[in-house]
Amino acid sequence: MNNLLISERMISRLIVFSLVFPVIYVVLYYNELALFRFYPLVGELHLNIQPTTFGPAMTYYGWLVIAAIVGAVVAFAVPHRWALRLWAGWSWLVPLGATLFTFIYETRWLLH
Amino acid sequence: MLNSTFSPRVFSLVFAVVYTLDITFNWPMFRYYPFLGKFSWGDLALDPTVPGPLGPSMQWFGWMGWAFVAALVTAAIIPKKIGNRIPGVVFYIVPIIIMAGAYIREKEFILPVGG
Amino acid sequence: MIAFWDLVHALLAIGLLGAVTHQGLSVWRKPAPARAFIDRFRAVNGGGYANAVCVLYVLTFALGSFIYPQFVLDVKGSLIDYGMRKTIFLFQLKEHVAVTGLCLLPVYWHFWRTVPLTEDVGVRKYLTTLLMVATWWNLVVGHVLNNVKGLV
Amino acid sequence: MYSMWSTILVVTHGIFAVGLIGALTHQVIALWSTAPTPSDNFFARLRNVRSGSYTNAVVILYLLDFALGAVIYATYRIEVRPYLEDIQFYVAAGSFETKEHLAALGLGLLPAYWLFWKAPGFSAHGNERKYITLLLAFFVWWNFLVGHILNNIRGLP
Repeated sequence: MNNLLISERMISRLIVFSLVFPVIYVVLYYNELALFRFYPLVGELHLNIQPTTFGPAMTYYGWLVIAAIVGAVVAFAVPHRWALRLWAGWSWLVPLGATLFTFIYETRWLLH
Repeated sequence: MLNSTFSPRVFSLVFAVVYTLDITFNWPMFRYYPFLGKFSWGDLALDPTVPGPLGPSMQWFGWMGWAFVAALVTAAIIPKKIGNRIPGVVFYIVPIIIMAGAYIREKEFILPVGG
Repeated sequence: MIAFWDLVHALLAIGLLGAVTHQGLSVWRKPAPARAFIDRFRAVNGGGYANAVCVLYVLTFALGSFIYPQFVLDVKGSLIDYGMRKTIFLFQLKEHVAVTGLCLLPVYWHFWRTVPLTEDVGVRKYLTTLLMVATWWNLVVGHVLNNVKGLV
Repeated sequence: MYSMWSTILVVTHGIFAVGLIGALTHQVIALWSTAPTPSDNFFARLRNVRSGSYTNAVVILYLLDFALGAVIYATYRIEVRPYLEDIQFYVAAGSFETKEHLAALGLGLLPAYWLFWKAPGFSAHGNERKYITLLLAFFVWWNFLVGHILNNIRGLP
């Protein structure tokens, strides 16, 4: 099954990316931090918050882009020998933690 | 007993033919009025004793009604040995005749109103 | 509650879609070793699906029939008000396509489970492909109508 | 009025999701089955699949479905979300927001998911493979059910 030739360096980057992305993504959406906002009503991207006449602002795309950039930067920055010594269980424990946090955080809609 | 008499070929063929006739000429065995939650053999719109509003009347169940009864009775009567002589290619036309009947029944929705 | 039954109807339809698509594609496949994912998707033993397809079809049909009156009241009425007659026509066809599949189910099963697999290969291929196409049509039309107006 | 384009996108999004759910559910059932059962019935065959062969298909289908979802999300944000808030369907709105987040977490999980199935030296990590695949399957099932329920409440015009 696992007979694909893939360098250790690439393996370590993919592992680190998958660990960093969910953490950064959760921090971003929890704090509503976004590199840019998309205003679907007018179909425009803006770095700054626009007046309400622009319609609803979407921060989702911004969160994704930042989380991906930070995940990639960290993945390339971390030495691969260090990354390969990480406990393999983090690979599911970190996203599971992010998932649980998300469900807890979204209960806010119940208290509306 | 069912295995020796019931012929799936007879059932499917008779069901298709009768259903096609039902939808083409709008012969429902019964009608269902979802607004009243009521089944009726006849058209309640023609029955002055039934107070309105009736809401929409559904014939689909009724169209299948005749088809089921006719198919079951025929499939039970005709011995399987005879029924299985119906060539398989006959079933190539079954969807075609049903869809032809369906078009006749439903074309009002795609023709210009009043057309 | 109707939304729940609509969801169950959709889930059964997905199970049916999976089974009948596996089988439908397998009848068109020439015997050969299967390596690529698409090939393995088609390289299934078609006969083994006949019972599952029949059971799933009847269940999906029954649930569809159960929620259909609510559709007539809530959705069809609104579509008529909106003047969306062609959309209604699509759903009316779905109704008859569903019955076509139902009525062919006994003979479809018959050609898979009673008639030797070496005989009537063309008829078996036709009936299976027909059920596959009918299921896909009904799922897409159902999804389109659900998008226009759901059952709430 | 209902634009043809929105309808085509949301139906395609739904069909990709069906393919994704099929592949992932096959993989999870096969992964969590104790041992291949030598039987020819339908459910045994549902389990006795080579689970590793689904990985690439799952990644491709996930990316395609995510991309389509990201495109139609803008229409949802204008047409559906305000409607849900107007009629105070907050649980529905919150469920969809959760879907949004789980889709993103799943996207981040894909590299690790692929590694644990395909990279050399990872075949020994059976448990991690199981839990990651199960988590991804949960994301996909949750998103599918919530997506269908929301679409039932209010479609995309």
